Amino acid sequence: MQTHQAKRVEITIEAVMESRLTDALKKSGVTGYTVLPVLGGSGRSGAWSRAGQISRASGMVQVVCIIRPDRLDDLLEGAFAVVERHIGVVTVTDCVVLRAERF
Amino acid sequence: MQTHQAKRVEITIEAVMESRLTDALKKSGVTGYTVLPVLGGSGRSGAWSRAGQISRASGMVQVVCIIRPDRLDDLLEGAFAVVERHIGVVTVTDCVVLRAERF
Amino acid sequence: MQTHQAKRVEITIEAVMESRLTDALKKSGVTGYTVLPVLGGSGRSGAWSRAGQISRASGMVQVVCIIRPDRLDDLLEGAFAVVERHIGVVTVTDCVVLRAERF
Amino acid sequence: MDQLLGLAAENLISPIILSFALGVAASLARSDLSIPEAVAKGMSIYLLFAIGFKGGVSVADHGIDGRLGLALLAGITLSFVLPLIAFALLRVMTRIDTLDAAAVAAHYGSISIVTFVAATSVLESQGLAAEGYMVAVAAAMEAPAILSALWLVARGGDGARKMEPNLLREIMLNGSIVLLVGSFFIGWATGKEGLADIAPFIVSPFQGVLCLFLLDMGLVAGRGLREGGRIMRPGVLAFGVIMPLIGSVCGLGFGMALGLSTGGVALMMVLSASASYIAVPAAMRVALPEANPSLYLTLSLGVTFPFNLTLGIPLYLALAQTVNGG
Amino acid sequence: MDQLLGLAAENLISPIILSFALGVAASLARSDLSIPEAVAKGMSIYLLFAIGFKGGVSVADHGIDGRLGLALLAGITLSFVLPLIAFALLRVMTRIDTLDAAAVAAHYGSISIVTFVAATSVLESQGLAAEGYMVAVAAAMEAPAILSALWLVARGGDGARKMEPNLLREIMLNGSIVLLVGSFFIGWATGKEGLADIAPFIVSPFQGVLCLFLLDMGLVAGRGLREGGRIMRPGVLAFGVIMPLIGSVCGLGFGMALGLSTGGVALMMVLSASASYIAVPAAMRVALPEANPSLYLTLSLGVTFPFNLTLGIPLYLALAQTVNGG
Amino acid sequence: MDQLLGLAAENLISPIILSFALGVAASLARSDLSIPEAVAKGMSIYLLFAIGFKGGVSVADHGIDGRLGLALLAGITLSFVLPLIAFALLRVMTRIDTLDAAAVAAHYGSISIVTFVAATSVLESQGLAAEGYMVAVAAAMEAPAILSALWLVARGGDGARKMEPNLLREIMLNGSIVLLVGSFFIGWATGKEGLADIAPFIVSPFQGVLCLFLLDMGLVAGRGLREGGRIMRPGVLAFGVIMPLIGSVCGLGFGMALGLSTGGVALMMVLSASASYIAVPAAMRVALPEANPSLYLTLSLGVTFPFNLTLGIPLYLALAQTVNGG
Ligand SMILES: Nc1ncnc2c1ncn2[C@@H]1O[C@H](COP(=O)(O)O)[C@@H](O)[C@H]1O
Ligand SMILES: Nc1ncnc2c1ncn2[C@@H]1O[C@H](COP(=O)(O)O)[C@@H](O)[C@H]1O
Ligand SMILES: Nc1ncnc2c1ncn2[C@@H]1O[C@H](COP(=O)(O)O)[C@@H](O)[C@H]1O
Ligand code: NA
Ligand code: NA
Ligand code: NA
Repeated sequence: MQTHQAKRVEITIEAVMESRLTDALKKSGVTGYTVLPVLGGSGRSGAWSRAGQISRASGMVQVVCIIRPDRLDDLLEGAFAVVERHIGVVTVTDCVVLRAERF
Repeated sequence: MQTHQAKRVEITIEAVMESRLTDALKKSGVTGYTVLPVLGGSGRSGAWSRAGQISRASGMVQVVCIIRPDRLDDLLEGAFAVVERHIGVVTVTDCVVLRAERF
Repeated sequence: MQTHQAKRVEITIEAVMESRLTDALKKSGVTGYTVLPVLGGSGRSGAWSRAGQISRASGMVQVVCIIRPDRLDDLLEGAFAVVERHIGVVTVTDCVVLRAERF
Repeated sequence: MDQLLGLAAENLISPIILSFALGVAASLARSDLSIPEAVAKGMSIYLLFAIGFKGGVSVADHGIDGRLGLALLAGITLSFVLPLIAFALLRVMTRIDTLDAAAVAAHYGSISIVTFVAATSVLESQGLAAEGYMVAVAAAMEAPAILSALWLVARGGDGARKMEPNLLREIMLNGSIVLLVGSFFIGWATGKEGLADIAPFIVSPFQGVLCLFLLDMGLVAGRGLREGGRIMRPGVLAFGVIMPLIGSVCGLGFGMALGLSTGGVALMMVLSASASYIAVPAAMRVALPEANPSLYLTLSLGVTFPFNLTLGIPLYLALAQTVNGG
Repeated sequence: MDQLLGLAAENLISPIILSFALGVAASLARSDLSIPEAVAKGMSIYLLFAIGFKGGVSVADHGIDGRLGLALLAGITLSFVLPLIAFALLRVMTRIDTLDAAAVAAHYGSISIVTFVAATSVLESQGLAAEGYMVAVAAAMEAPAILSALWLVARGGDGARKMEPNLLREIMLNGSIVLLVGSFFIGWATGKEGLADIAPFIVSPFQGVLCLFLLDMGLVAGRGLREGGRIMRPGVLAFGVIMPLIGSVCGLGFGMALGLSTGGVALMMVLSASASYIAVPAAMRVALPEANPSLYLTLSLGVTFPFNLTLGIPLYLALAQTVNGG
Repeated sequence: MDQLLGLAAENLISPIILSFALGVAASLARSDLSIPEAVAKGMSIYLLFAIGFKGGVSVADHGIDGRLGLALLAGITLSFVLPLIAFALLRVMTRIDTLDAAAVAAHYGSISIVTFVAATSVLESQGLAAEGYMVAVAAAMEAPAILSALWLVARGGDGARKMEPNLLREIMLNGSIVLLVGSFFIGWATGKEGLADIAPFIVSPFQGVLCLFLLDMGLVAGRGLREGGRIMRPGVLAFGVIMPLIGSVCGLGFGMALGLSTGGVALMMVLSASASYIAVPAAMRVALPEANPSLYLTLSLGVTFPFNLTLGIPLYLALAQTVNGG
């Protein structure tokens, strides 16, 4: 099948920052994104788990964004401005997509 | 450790289509797949979120399928027949796996 | 933006094994990991789904770990000791990260 | 008329309606108030189980009358026919295309069980009884409308489109139909004794659960209005109010012809007037994925549902009382 | 005998059993009806809390009698011994290998708290009292069977297999044991006054919640039967029915020896007859991952659980009444 | 004094407190007992809805008195001022830096609605009435403290830090405030009649739901203590106990000045003494992400919350009774 090069950006960030991040992504020109729930994790700021949480304060989500390679820098700059002061992880992977006209 | 080349196919699709997609995957010869929940997202057809959904109609899931590289074309053809008319995103990434005999 | 090479290891494993796996990861020197919920899946041991599960016995989770490439072998050895006798899938993908000092 | 206004006013300041209004207001104000998906689904399972069970107990109690079969037939007929009316109306009143019109029409042939539940509690507060088997009629009306819509599309020339395999089974055995019918039979089989066992669960707290459920529906409806508001052109909006009125009149006719009690006639009107927002949207995503979900969900959940909940139910009840006596 | 049949029939058409049957039927028919995992877990927490609390209150109320210690000991002994019987039976009746047989055996030594809860409500509807501390016995019986199974495997020559570190602590402190024992002590400490505060939550709606919970268990059991059906060979199936009978007889012996009330004897029988489907499967996945989960889950949840729920409980109760009087 | 001890003892062996203790114990013992996030959130929605609604009904019932406005003003003032006191105290008693101190201070100016709910049920069990509008005061006290904290940080020289856009709207319209205020108005509008409809849902099972909710809070608090225990230096720990006492005295002053009933004064004390663990932590993560969440969450949820729940509430009540009479 006809496939096209793209970048897959995955940003794990606190749930309270989700809408700020997605706003920044939209501003940087992405056409879409997907948000996955996160159950728990561990990092320099310790371990946490979603079980029994009643507060939004300590949960995280993972925002996945597929983009055309030439848009990567804009996206990373926009995302970084949001993520910078916050805990969280940003990874970028090469991938190929079907239906490139969507991105 | 001994690792082997493989392809990681990730398909984000409406929850109502999940069983149709996995049936198609099985028909195309995959030996397994994993389904992840999706909390929300945004694309050409607008933004949505799982909060408060009582209907299955608007939720999405992400189906992940690890396969031997030589099976990729079969899989994509099978998946595409299901995804074609529906909203959703398909990405393919190169990866390596342990225990290749499983795929 | 300044990015750095890294490896993204994704391990899909039974929920009952989660803490054993993350303990092994920590012992192998990882600085963090993220746990994603899994809704269902299918493999050689049949299909399962999270709907209506009252037992922890049959659920799975996906543990994602981003590491510096030179730590990969340690991690895989540690993880493999846990995963070996259990059902589950391990994949490794090349990726780039922001803020490499974190890993 | 006075009585109608009184009933409407009383209805409007009930905890149920105000909870719905709170949900709409919160989401229009972009509050982050939300009810977890699992809890919302849990409450809908509770409501379906309770309403089905109580319907079954009432049939066990009053004996089954010959009208059950006829009422089911009437419901199925309405569900098949109402989409045709809705479709014609949409083509006249709005500019939306065949596909979207058919998808919307399917929603109006089918039913909203929460509207039905809300109507039941208005009836109860008025001391009006209704045939217990009306929940079975509700279940029977869920699916046929989908077939009408698919036929409307097929007829429209898009002949290549064939019925998705499995879709029919999926529709007929969708969770809410199975639960409603199943608990109806359980209630029927166990009768008053069974009810006594579980009444503190399915009867006493029912109204309260309904409040929280409607709070959630308000949140979802408000979100839909916020995002789908732009596509709600005047013609579309008007359809969302006129179609339930037409539906209710059809329901009135069938209910009278069957000789149902006044409560039963009112419920038949409510079923005909209400629009699906669970079973049909899911079926449409499978069968007509190109149809626009914002359109049908916003219309059904954001326009017709609130209309029925606030003004429709008292109106249909008043009409049933006027025409049928009681 | 007549009385037994009457009791069985009455039991069979209760909302509880019919809800379970609805779940099985829905999932065999491949309906998409499902209860969200979080809601199912929430209901199980509710049931454990309520049953533990009520047991504690009953102990506070009737005073503790010297038999509590003996009853705990009896339970622990049964939990250690029953897997040995089950294992031997499996080796005779079926062809499954040592590992699978040990894993299955562990389930039958341990207990199913939902079966216990269902039996309690049958006792209540019959006006039969039972020792409140039976919930503590239930908690004590959860874990020992796992150790027996591990011993059976180790003995089988696979000597290299050493106990997973932490496993013992995990088993002893698994959520359901902690909740059951904890709420038992809370009920004991707060007594009737504590119960009065929360009775409208843990007593009145209990039966209704149990219905929805059993609906979910039916859905899960049905799914298991659909997928694990093939491995249910006749010998295995027969084991799933014979083993609870053997277990119940052992329970009868211990209960009589202890001089428990008729209700207490019946509950001891139910505990011995029932098979775990929460704690033990989780432990087996950690300790014996090569054993086949479809086998033990389908057997425990798809065969023995429904058998006990429908026929077993009335039978054990009738036996206890015959032998113990009352 | 005797009465105080009696009240404290009675409070300590209530199902509510013991459920919390069970949660703490289970998580310190590393049991895997846990309540699904969705269920915990569902229970908190239930509690907010019920407490808001009942407050509104009580206002509808007793009429609104001129003090409502003043009480709201008092609450807002307390919420603005208490963080300044807390901040000063932290700088004196501990070595934590400006940022962390400001973040902690915000929590102590704001309120914990569950502490408020627990106090309400102690009042009820003592037969003491309180002004229904205290729930509105609770809602009004949630947010101002956040602004004080941000001002403390800005003043501290970090001038570049500007208010996050949207944060103010997010804080004012956060889910718990909207639900509390919304259900308060619904209760007010529908009054006793509305309450009669849904009392079996929001009144009778309330205490029981509170038990399970506190079980979950205990689990979360215990987890926090296990992981955040190291940073709980003596000075910090002492602050977690002294600050609520100071807060309660401020609340006492305002309550007396307003001429509230004894119950009302006690609730004002409880609000001032309690520390937020939902709204403020979320706001801090957005506005002051560099502040350490383990510190403020462990302090608020692991130290101050249990202190208030066990000793604080009876103490504040006894004080209110001594000073105010009643
Ligand atoms: N190396 C890593 N791999 C995967 N996820 C990580 C990693 N480090 C941190 N995270 C995630 O990011 C969250 C915050 O990390 P930190 O900022 O290091 O406290 C953690 O709770 C994890 O969910
Ligand atoms: N560029 C993208 N990156 C990640 N997910 C996307 C992207 N575009 C669309 N999606 C996902 O696919 C869903 C449907 O997209 P669409 O068909 O564009 O409306 C969205 O709700 C997202 O969850
Ligand atoms: N090829 C695959 N791709 C993605 N996930 C898989 C694959 N094979 C197995 N899995 C996951 O691993 C679980 C156990 O697989 P197995 O050990 O083959 O039974 C399945 O339920 C899936 O969630
Ligand atoms: Na209709
Ligand atoms: Na047993
Ligand atoms: Na305070």
